[in-house]
Amino acid sequence: MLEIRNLNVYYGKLHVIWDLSMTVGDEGVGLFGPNGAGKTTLINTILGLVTPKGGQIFFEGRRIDGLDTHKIVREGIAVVPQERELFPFMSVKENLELGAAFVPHAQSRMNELFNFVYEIFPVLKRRESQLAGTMSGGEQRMLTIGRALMANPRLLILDEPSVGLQPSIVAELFHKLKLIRQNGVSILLTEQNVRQGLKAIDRGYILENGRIALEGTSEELAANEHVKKSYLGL
Amino acid sequence: MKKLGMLIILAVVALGFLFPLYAGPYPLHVMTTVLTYMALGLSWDMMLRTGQLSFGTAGFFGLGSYAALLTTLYLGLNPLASIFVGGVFAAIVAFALGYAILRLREIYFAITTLALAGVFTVVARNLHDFTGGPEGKILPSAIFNGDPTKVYWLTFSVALGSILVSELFQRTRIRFAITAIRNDEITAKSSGIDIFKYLLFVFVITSAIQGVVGGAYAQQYGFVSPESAFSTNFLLLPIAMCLAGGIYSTLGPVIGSVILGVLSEYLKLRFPYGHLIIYGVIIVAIVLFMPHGILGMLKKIAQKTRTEVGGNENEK
Amino acid sequence: MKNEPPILTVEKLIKRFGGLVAVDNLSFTVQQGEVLGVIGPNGAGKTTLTNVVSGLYRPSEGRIFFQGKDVTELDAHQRCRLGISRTFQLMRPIREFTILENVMVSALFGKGLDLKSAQNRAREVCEFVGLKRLKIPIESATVLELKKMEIARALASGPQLVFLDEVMAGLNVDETNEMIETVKKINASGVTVIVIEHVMNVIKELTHRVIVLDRGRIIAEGSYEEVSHQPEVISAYLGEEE
Amino acid sequence: MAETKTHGRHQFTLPLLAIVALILIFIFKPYAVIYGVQRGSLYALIAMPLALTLGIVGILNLAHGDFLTLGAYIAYWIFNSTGLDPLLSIFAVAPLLFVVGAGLYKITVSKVLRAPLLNQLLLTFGIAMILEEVINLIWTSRPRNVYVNYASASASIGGFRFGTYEFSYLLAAVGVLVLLRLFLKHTRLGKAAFAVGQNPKGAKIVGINVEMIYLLIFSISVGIVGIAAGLTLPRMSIFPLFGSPFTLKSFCLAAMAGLGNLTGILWSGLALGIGEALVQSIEGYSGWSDIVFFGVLIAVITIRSYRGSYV
Amino acid sequence: KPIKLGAVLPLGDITGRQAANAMKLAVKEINAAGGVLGRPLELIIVDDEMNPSKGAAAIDKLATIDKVDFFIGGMSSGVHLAQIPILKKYQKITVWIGAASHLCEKALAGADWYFHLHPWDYQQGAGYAIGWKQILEKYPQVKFDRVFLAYEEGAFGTASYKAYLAMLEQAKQGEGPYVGLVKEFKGESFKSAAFGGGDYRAVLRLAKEWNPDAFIWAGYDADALPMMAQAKEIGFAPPIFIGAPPGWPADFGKSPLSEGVVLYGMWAPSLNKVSPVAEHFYNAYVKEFGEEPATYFAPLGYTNVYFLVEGIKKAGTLEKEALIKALEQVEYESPLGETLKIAPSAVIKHQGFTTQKILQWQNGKQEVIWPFEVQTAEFIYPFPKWEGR
Ligand SMILES: Nc1ncnc2c1ncn2[C@@H]1O[C@H](COP(=O)(O)OP(=O)(O)OP(=O)(O)O)[C@@H](O)[C@H]1O
Ligand SMILES: Nc1ncnc2c1ncn2[C@@H]1O[C@H](COP(=O)(O)OP(=O)(O)OP(=O)(O)O)[C@@H](O)[C@H]1O
Ligand SMILES: [Mg+2]
Ligand SMILES: [Mg+2]
Repeated sequence: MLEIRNLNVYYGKLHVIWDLSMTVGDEGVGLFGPNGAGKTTLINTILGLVTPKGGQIFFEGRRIDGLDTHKIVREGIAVVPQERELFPFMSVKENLELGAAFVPHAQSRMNELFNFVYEIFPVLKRRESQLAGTMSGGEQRMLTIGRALMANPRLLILDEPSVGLQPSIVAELFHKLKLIRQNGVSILLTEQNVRQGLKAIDRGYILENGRIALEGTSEELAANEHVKKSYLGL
Repeated sequence: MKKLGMLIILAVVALGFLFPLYAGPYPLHVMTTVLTYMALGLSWDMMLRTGQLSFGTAGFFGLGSYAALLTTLYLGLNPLASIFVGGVFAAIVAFALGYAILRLREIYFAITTLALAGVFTVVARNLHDFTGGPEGKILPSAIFNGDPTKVYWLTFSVALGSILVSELFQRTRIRFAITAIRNDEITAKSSGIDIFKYLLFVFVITSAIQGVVGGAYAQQYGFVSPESAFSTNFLLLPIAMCLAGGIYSTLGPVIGSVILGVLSEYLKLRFPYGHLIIYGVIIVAIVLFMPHGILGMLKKIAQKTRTEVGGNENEK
Repeated sequence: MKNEPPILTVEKLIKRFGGLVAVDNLSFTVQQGEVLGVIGPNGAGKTTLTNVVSGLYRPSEGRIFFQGKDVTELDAHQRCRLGISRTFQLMRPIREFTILENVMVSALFGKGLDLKSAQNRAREVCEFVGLKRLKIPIESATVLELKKMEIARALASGPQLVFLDEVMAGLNVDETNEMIETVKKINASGVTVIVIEHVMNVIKELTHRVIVLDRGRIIAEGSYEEVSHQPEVISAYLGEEE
Repeated sequence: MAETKTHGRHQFTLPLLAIVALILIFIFKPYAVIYGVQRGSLYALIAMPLALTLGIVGILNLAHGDFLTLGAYIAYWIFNSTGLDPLLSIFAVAPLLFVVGAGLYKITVSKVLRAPLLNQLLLTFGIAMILEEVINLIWTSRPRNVYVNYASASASIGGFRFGTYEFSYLLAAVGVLVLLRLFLKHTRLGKAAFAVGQNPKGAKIVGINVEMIYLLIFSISVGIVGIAAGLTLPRMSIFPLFGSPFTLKSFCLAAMAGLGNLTGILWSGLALGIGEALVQSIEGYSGWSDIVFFGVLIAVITIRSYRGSYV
Repeated sequence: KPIKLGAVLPLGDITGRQAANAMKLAVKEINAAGGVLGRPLELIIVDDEMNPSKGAAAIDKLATIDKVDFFIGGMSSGVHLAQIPILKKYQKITVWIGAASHLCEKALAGADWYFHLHPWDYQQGAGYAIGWKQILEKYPQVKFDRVFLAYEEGAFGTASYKAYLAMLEQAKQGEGPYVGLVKEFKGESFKSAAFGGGDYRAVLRLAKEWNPDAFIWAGYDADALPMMAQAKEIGFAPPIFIGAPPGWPADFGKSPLSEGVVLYGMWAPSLNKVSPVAEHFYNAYVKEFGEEPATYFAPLGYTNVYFLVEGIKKAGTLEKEALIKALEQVEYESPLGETLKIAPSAVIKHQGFTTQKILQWQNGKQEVIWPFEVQTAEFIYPFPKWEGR
């Protein structure tokens, strides 16, 4: 579904992603790593928000690096960005609507998608008309996730979605992600809460200093000593 | 390195100060105008550093003009002293208005300052007996009897003063306060900065500078009228010069005013018809090709050469 | 500890946003030197409480006393200078400044130091929280560095009371542990700390006492062990699993 | 809940007060109301597109009024070379200005959007200068006019005799307002424009072509100015600086209405227009009319800031 | 070695541009005829951009860089006020065709090297009085008792309002040109279209209610046609409708609303019919530049050069004292339809023209009504009704 080949990304002179190759098939893939490893940068590059210096990115066989972000998104990739990127002066409902409005295969299913999102995050339904900018930190996070789900994506990218969510909702979120996964949506997930994250994915990469340090199924990763020590705190 | 910098600065100041000795009246005159815009530009930039886009420059300039000229006219005040009065008057008005308008932000602040300048103009135009109405008032003679050298030195001192104030803003805690306010007022507040106090302070200081510049200008020609004192030239040109030179710095407005000021004069002589078109094109080109102003571009070049020089040293 | 007068007293605090009551008639005290945890569901009013106490919002009703002094009418910068400081859940660095300069701002104005001493203090505080790259621009700082910077800024003003609003959200295990140690050190230096977190480990490790908020009201109070077993807390907040 | 209530009360009291004031003015100075409404609508018509670019593209367009000048000269040129009625020429001028806007956007504006804010100020300052001077070079500073007899037509109702032409400004302003609102509120593109105005990056992420929206909004704005240009030509003299005072007026209206509030611009325009006309009609004090304009503006902006100061 | 003339004009404005053209024309003609004192003329023009400090710097530039022998040119009073201190510094012979404000005159008191060709603002007012008195004699049906003045609120309009007030005050004392002419006077200001105004209906309504014999508006060329259109709109057609802008818009004559409008000016193309110099100038200008001279600053600019050259010829030297003497004696038959002679004004010693002409738009053209020596058409009175226009 998504294939990245020999990707190199720089910020000015700073080399952030080093010759990285990875794939996301019809599965859930985790991307773990310490702060500053380059996870967000990688996601931004996939989305065309950052231009790579070298390498290729394919989505469903089509090359997408070099395309404008909006085109990539319309191809069927939705994202939950780390920095939220909501429309602060629009209502919750409008924010959600916009998630679907510009994606061809989501527009027609708007109602259905609304119900789906409201079911996961009932608070969004209750706050339909509140301005997004006035929501609490966690509520905004939910809204961001909801907005991405509204796009009815084939690949859902989530950049640390659990940050700021209350424990019960985190658990539920990963549970729901698993269901979404089972409905045929591929998932690329970065997460600091590795323990929970592993539950929602099939396979994962450990990204350190812009390079892939480790790769394996979620079971393999959970059993790996390095992962245990640095990421699970065991 | 630092000493060398100091020396260069001193040399430039000395060169500027001694300009009348080696330049003829015409360059002198052009430079006097440039210095006027330089001081205005600096004052505008200082306000901008707090994040507040002010369109009141011409307004306070005009207030200063009127205050200076009228005190000389009616009270017989010494012209030099009257220029000071111009600054004080502008500062007082700014202080009083500041309480009402400094809670405004962004375009609301900008437009309100613009509107205030409009109010000043209407008042100046309609108080016929006191201000001379639309025709304005004229003094029997210009300051220093129009001696261009002394007028230059006067304007030079005003500009130099503005530079010093601007540097003071850059080198003291004021810089931290106003940069923080510009970036994020909530963070600034929470870090203990009294936002209103600083805004008021900067507003009053910059208005005072504008008032002094206005006073000096009025005395230079011994004449004041609403059209000349509140002309949008004194609003838009300094802004353009600052933006072209590079904002949030002392050097930017200085460079911008000198380059654009001299350039416009040169173009005028070179192309009597349509020189303003070329001027406009150059301004557009500056925006497109030097997004951080002339200063930003110079810095970039300097950085490049420095690393190249550094590289050579390493090779040795 | 119990005999000393409380450092913070909140009395019948109400904060409304239009029809929504974010903080609902809240009263509690914080003792000098304690680490208080504030937890509760998303939207419970934790950040709003922080905003009201630190002076960013005026309360709709109620009073706030800090070290026995009524500070309800004071502005945020005045409260900062008195010794209340806070971090921001949605981080708000000053983008044009380096990390060090960001921290200096609060040393300069919160603590009222001159440039030189402010710089020294900022360096000290940065070192204290474990910041290494002090002169980098904000855009190249990592989330961890930004979080640390938030803490450093809160400390540089020399506070008596700090609110740490989700400073450990989004950190991995190692980083969280490091941060917990930092907070312990802060507390050990005599600063009263109010921790807001959704990561229960942190709450468990750090706090002496926990307040659980829901819809702006306290639904439980006590040690972490106590509250975490209360059914209301489990159903409203923790969920079945933990 | 409480908020919506107080909000609702404000929403009724203000217009109510305004209507009472209007009736009073109408009784004492009926012509001031007519003239004020006519002029005010023109202000609003020209200010709306400016507010649109300001709110969505984030550009403080100092060349706004000069597009009006340009449009008027194009209409003038069309009139002189083909004899086409200036009102009909709107159908050519508005699309032409739309294209001009698009071209300028592509060549210049799009390049500044990524640069530091305020650079657009300098850019549009330069553009304004070029436009003014090119027009001056081609047509000289000498004013031009187009005479059509309907522009000075008048009607009488019960002893009132008033000009009818300038009501076209009101029609156009209301028309443009309604269309813009329909566009912004009820079309996908309009919503996208809203979103882009608030968070361009977020807009990209949801699949909005931000560049295209900017281009569209900027060009539409310039195009609307073309409508105003065609409407004013039969009624006003045009000269190279003809449009530039409208730039300032438009900023004022946009600020008075509050960013993003197009309907407010119409109200503000009418209020200021009537205020101006009122003072103009007071014998011996007409010179003070500008002070009403600025005074009302300052008052509204500051009062609003007090109301919204604490959350 | 050429004799150098340094001109300062606003080249971006039609007045300045055409004045500059006319000066070039005059210099070309004179040089073609062999120059003056055997030396060619050289004309150096600097744009003042209508900006006081630029205008002042231009004088410095001409004096020190170009080392000109004389200063000529001029338009705006505001610019000139800034130039006067500089001119005083050099004390070169200066012949000025612009700057009508009495404030300039005041600032020039005692400057004997200064020659001002354009009538001062107060002189214009006085001149009209003379004209109207003669018209009243010739056309007894004309009435000029109640006069309403609508003036633009800037310096230009206000100056003429104040001038009227002062002269009417004088007249009450039984002095000055207005004795016995205007019995009642009323003035009201408006905002000129040139500065973003352009709504005259309030003023026009006031005037209509007051019902004057003559209605005068003192504004700019941009006000001309909208003023007529709005007068028509409210149905205001006074017996005499006078416009007193410094210039007229390009298309004014094409509009039927222009018919019968009286105007004040120093020159009109119709003078060609009665003045050979005017005709020569007009044809030469059109031939040289492919456009019509549209403002009276064109013939004034032409006059500016010729006047100076006549003086030099008469003096036979460039020596200042002698030349001043010579200029005082010059009688130049100008394309403005009158002979230019220097005489003292209220303040300065060397004033040229003192009156403007009274003209009238007829069939899209400006016809001279007064002075009768150069009259080109009969006076249409009263102002034709609006119906059918
Ligand atoms: N705009 C930028 N300019 C310069 N450097 C940047 C920029 N954005 C990120 N970096 C640097 O690139 C590196 C990778 O950052 P990135 O945000 O991709 O990491 P991450 O793995 O997502 O970490 P986090 O957990 O903090 O989100 C970091 O060292 C950061 O300092
Ligand atoms: N300015 C505002 N206008 C309207 N409602 C607001 C505003 N600020 C906060 N709220 C609402 O008040 C409630 C409390 O918000 P607050 O940010 O205090 O929650 P929180 O406890 O910090 O939640 P989180 O854990 O998600 O950060 C939320 O429901 C939020 O939507
Ligand atoms: Mg990241
Ligand atoms: Mg919160």
